[in-house]
Amino acid sequence: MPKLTMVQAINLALQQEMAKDDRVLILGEDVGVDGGVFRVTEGLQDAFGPTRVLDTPLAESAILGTAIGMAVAGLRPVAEMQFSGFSYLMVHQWEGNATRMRSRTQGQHTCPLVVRMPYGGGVRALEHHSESREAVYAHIPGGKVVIPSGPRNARALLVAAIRDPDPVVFMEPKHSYRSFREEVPEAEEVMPIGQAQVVQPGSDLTVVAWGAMMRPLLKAVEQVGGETGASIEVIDLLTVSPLDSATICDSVRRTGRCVVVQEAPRSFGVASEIIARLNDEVLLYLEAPVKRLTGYDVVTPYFGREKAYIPPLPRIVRGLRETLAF
Amino acid sequence: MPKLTMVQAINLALQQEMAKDDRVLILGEDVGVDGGVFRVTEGLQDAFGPTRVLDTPLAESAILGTAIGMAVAGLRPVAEMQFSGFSYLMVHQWEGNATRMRSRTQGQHTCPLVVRMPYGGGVRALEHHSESREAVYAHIPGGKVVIPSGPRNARALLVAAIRDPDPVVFMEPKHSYRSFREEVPEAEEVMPIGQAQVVQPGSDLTVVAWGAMMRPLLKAVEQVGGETGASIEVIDLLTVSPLDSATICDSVRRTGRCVVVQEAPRSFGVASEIIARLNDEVLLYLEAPVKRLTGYDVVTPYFGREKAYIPPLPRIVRGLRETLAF
Amino acid sequence: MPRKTLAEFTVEFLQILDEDGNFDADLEPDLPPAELLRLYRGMVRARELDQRMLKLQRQGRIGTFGPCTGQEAPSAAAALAMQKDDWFVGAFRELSGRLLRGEPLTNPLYYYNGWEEGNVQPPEVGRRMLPLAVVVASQVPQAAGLGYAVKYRGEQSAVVCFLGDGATSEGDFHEGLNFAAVWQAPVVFVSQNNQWAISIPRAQQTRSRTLAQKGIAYEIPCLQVDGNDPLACYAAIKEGLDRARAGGGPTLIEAVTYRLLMHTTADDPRKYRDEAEEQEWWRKEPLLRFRKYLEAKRLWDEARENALRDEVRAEVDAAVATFEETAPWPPDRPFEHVFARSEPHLDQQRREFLAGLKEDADA
Amino acid sequence: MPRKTLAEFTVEFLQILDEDGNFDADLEPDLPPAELLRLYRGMVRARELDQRMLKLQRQGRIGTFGPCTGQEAPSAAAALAMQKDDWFVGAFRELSGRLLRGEPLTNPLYYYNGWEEGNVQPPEVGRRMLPLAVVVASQVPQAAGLGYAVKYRGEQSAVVCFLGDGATSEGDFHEGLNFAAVWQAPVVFVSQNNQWAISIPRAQQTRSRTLAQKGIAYEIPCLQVDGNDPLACYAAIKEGLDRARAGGGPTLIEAVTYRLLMHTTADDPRKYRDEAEEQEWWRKEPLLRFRKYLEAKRLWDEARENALRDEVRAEVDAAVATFEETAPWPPDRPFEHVFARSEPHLDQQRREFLAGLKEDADA
Ligand SMILES: Cc1ncc(C[n+]2csc(CCOP(=O)(O)OP(=O)(O)O)c2C)c(N)n1
Ligand SMILES: Cc1ncc(C[n+]2csc(CCOP(=O)(O)OP(=O)(O)O)c2C)c(N)n1
Ligand SMILES: [Mg+2]
Ligand SMILES: [Mg+2]
Repeated sequence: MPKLTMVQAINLALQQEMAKDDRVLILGEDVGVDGGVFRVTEGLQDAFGPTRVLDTPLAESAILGTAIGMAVAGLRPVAEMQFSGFSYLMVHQWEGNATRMRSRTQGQHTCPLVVRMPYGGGVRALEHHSESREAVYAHIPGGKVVIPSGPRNARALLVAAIRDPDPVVFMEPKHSYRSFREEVPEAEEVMPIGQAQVVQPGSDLTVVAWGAMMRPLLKAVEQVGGETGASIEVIDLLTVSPLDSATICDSVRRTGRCVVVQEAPRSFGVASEIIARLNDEVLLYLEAPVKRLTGYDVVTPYFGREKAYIPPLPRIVRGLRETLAF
Repeated sequence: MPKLTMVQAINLALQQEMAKDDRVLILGEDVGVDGGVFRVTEGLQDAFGPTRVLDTPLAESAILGTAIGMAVAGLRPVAEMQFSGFSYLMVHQWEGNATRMRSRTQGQHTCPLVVRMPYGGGVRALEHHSESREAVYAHIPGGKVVIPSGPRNARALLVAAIRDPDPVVFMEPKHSYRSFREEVPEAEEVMPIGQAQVVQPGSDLTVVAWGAMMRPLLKAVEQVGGETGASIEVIDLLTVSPLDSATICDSVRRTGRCVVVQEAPRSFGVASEIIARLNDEVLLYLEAPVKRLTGYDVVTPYFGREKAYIPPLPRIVRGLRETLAF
Repeated sequence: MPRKTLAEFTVEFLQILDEDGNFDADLEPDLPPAELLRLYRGMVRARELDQRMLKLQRQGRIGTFGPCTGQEAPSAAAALAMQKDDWFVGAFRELSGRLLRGEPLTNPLYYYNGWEEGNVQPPEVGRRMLPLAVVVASQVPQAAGLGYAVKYRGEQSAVVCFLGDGATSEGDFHEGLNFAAVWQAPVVFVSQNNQWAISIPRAQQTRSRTLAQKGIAYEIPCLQVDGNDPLACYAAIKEGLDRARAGGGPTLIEAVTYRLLMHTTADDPRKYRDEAEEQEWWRKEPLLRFRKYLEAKRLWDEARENALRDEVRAEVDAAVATFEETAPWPPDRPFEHVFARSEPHLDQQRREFLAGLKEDADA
Repeated sequence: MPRKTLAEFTVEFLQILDEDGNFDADLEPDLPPAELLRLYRGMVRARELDQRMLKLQRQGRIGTFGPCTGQEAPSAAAALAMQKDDWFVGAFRELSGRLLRGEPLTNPLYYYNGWEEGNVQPPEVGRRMLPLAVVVASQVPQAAGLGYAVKYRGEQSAVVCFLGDGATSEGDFHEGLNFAAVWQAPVVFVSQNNQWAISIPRAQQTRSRTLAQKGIAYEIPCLQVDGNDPLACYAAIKEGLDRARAGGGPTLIEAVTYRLLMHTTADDPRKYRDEAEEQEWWRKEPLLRFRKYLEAKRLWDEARENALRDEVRAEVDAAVATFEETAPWPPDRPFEHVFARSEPHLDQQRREFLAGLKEDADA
């Protein structure tokens, strides 16, 4: 199996789905000739031509708005927002149309499309290029929010997202775009949307994360597990909405303790919903408060001061220790 | 004291602040000659002229975008979104500019403005006119989200919002616009932003709500209190963000039980954050899971089927009973 | 090197049938009598349903509703000019066009009674029609996307997209027209300039002399037409559709018309405009004018008019009866169409909902 | 009733100084020598800082940065044409104008090193200048709002707002220009058409022959100028500002220029454009051209050029030294400027942050 970066793995998913289904097309800023500012769509315009890989004018609302039209007409557009920080320009098309087309017409029209967007910090980028705001999309009914954590699941989840009959926001942790490789099979692989994955079983503590937070979390788990001998169960959310509470609750029912690591600001984030679900289902099993290790509720700092704001490894380590010791 | 509807009370706040401070101006769709589609700004253009009460073209992003320019230039604009359902068109100006101007320039430029918007259901309105999505704004750092529940606090909080040195989203529960009156003093009254209010003390159960949910909640509390003899503490959030966790946690520390009533869809909403804060601070005092009585995670139904989706009185009653009996 | 002229543009106006029934035989479109009568009938059906819905709303039998009276010409003309496979994308004042495309009279009643079922069309109608667009101008980029899709598929079909005058101020109008132009998408954009966006008069909406000239920004052919003249509307939209099918890309048409009634039933025009202005426009309204034309062509007379009105009123009566006899659809249906397949949390919430339903609904 | 013409529009082009140094004495603006030299010096300072930042970025001493080389004329000319109380609203390629307005050379270094402090200007500069606008076109409605505010206050001041060619596709461009026109706000909008929006060439961005003609949509006077000709830029912006101050409302200027380097240091233009095209534009670049003009006017020569370059390079050296000697500002400063007054949850989070800081920062 070839070892691919996440960028390459996503490219593979796009390429294979396009080869298989000519309803799939790509549109966005610089996705064609340039291959995307992160090179995610590299080579696809050469392979499929400029009518299937569209370099659009600079207008996010129209990128989603036209994709909605295409989807209603039976195509399967994959729209790219150059950065999630510019996706707010299309929120009204998402909230007002993409997520409602099915319910509005009771299924007569549907909106099977994917909006890909790199999100998150840690790459020393300019303002608006480092945010993590998955909670905004997660709260809006009628759409799904998927966040892969590595090359292999990115590929398999994107295939699922493209085939999904409903609109999906696919948020790509840009910090993980090239920072590591994984073996990704050439042959088709699809992972179900809406299912979290237990990536490591354990019995003393449940830790949950998604996207770029998975890597430091796994390191912290290794370190704290080594130090304390604790058996730590690690859950990769993969889909943020609909949230797979069953997997999380089942785990915490066994472990009694839980830490959630989230890059986004703390308040009104995804971690809060996880805590609410635990409250609903397994409150009486909790032996310690669920700990949120998150970004702070400040305006995302410019990169000169960003590093300590995104939960760094030592904070995660401290958090795991504290929760184990509670 | 005159008895005013919420519409009249908000009008009074605007009128008095405009009379006092000529930096205050109003802009939005139909806010001038028409006095607003809900008549909230009625008479203000006559009183202050069309340069202070501006009927703008139909463009939400420019309404906030120009208000940002005005605020930076030292004015105190109060922008109206005709319905919160159309506020998504300006989210990028809110997220990208209004909430960041202060941090971006380290305080050299600031953005003291208010965005008023009627929100919520129960008025048999067309699609997009009934949503409750305060959580979207609450999650974005650098801005405040205020939601009054009655004429008197609406007036006092709006005065505070206009004088606040930072941008405030002021969400008005349109269901409460005219459905009841309260005595509102002619003389200035200001309530602090960021403080929840204990509207009724109690020792057996804490219930929390905001906006239009306060009225059915108070009824339910009366009913269940009467039935069971339980002493129920009622908290009106008033400010959704920054969330006044101290008041809620202090209460639940005493009562051990909590119900949150929320009009918005359940997942990733404000109630989840309240639960997360309780988890952080008072988990060990909880004698029952915190109950969320909320809208469902469906696309807001058209009004023909809306009534049972917004937590109706009987659901609230059941929820209180269940939590007391847990 | 003095200043030199780089580009010149003109904006034209088209009227074929004036308010007194005079018409320009040179410009008159070549429509067979049956089609002319279909057009008239379509406008009359919309007018009658509109007027009835107004009454129903006042009686509390339907909810808030936005009347279309006076604006019957542009979308009816579009429906006539369109082919079966063309996409119809409306804003919210295209009742005549929708009915001519085959929407049942009951649908608007269901819709304005707060039921999504009012958006479900008979399959052959719905397959190429989008539901009302409430988020102003958000349909404009969607229409560009539909246009791209039919072109991508090599279809000969095109798209007609309606919007209001106020809608031209929204960013989505701009972005959608720009995309359509860059893609040379086969879309005819028709802005129904009914002079008002709720209480905002046309002149306060934008400073441009015409709305048509906004097409210049995208190098889109543009034209202003008398929007109460069904013949001019037809000719202009037909020309746009022909251009689109021939690969000539989008067109922008400004149809100058008037919203004779309130914005919606929740609105009171007396707050912001004079009755005199309305009266003036009643003189120019499209049904009267088109009737004169048909009479001049000896296709119409008083007797036929009375027969048509009776027939249409009976149709509307029957639709209202069907509507009022329709049992409300299952209350838990909103759980059904969130996603194609349900999800565990929705199943759970649905059970919760159904368990309390009787008690809750009675409250 | 044939089609009749409703409106006619023309779009003009202005060049005063061509790429070979020829100039039109009739159109030449009446600028005293000291001002001409200030303009040149301003462009040179921007060029030198730009080139230095490129090196610093390559050496990892600052972060991603978007060079302005080749685009020095429009914003420098604006700074010259503006008065002290006018607002300067940039996109992100107005280094020359910012420096001429008084921004210290250190600010861009701080900014591109990821410190908000790079946006803090000396008070007399900052009071009428907005920081870089990264969300493309979002500054356009803000400029209209600033324009409204100065007009509301009865000031004689105006606003100059820059944007790119790509920015004209965003809805915010459209909405902002429309508001400015309706309000007759005193704003001069300058679109720096540098032919590219990252990899998208101007012709793919929009189908209009010019960007200037987009002003027609709002009935805004519009003009295309040679954006590498500082005299034409000055004359056009001055004309716009005069109009604005006289109550004539906004102006749209398209300044035709070229982004000689990469979009940002993260970009590789070889992916999407030929070096030959770049070479052609190097011939037309503004510094060379303006130097020829100054020489023709006997205001400049080789010796003065060398002296200026030496002086500016020393200034840049000093700025870089100051920048590199500046200790990073307190790490917890982001907690300070969320709101005017802190809030309990922020105080608590700040304590949490500071408690772990040493360990976290070392990681
Ligand atoms: C984005 C958005 N903003 C505001 C509204 C509220 N609203 C509904 S219709 C309307 C006026 C529309 O004017 P116009 O486009 O001229 O259409 P008309 O109603 O005259 O047919 C407004 C402001 C809305 N539906 N969508
Ligand atoms: C709203 C938004 N979308 C996308 C981006 C990413 N982006 C940054 S600059 C740019 C191109 C801008 O082109 P243009 O307006 O021509 O300005 P130029 O870079 O050529 O100066 C893009 C797409 C952004 N910053 N903001
Ligand atoms: Mg209108
Ligand atoms: Mg450019």
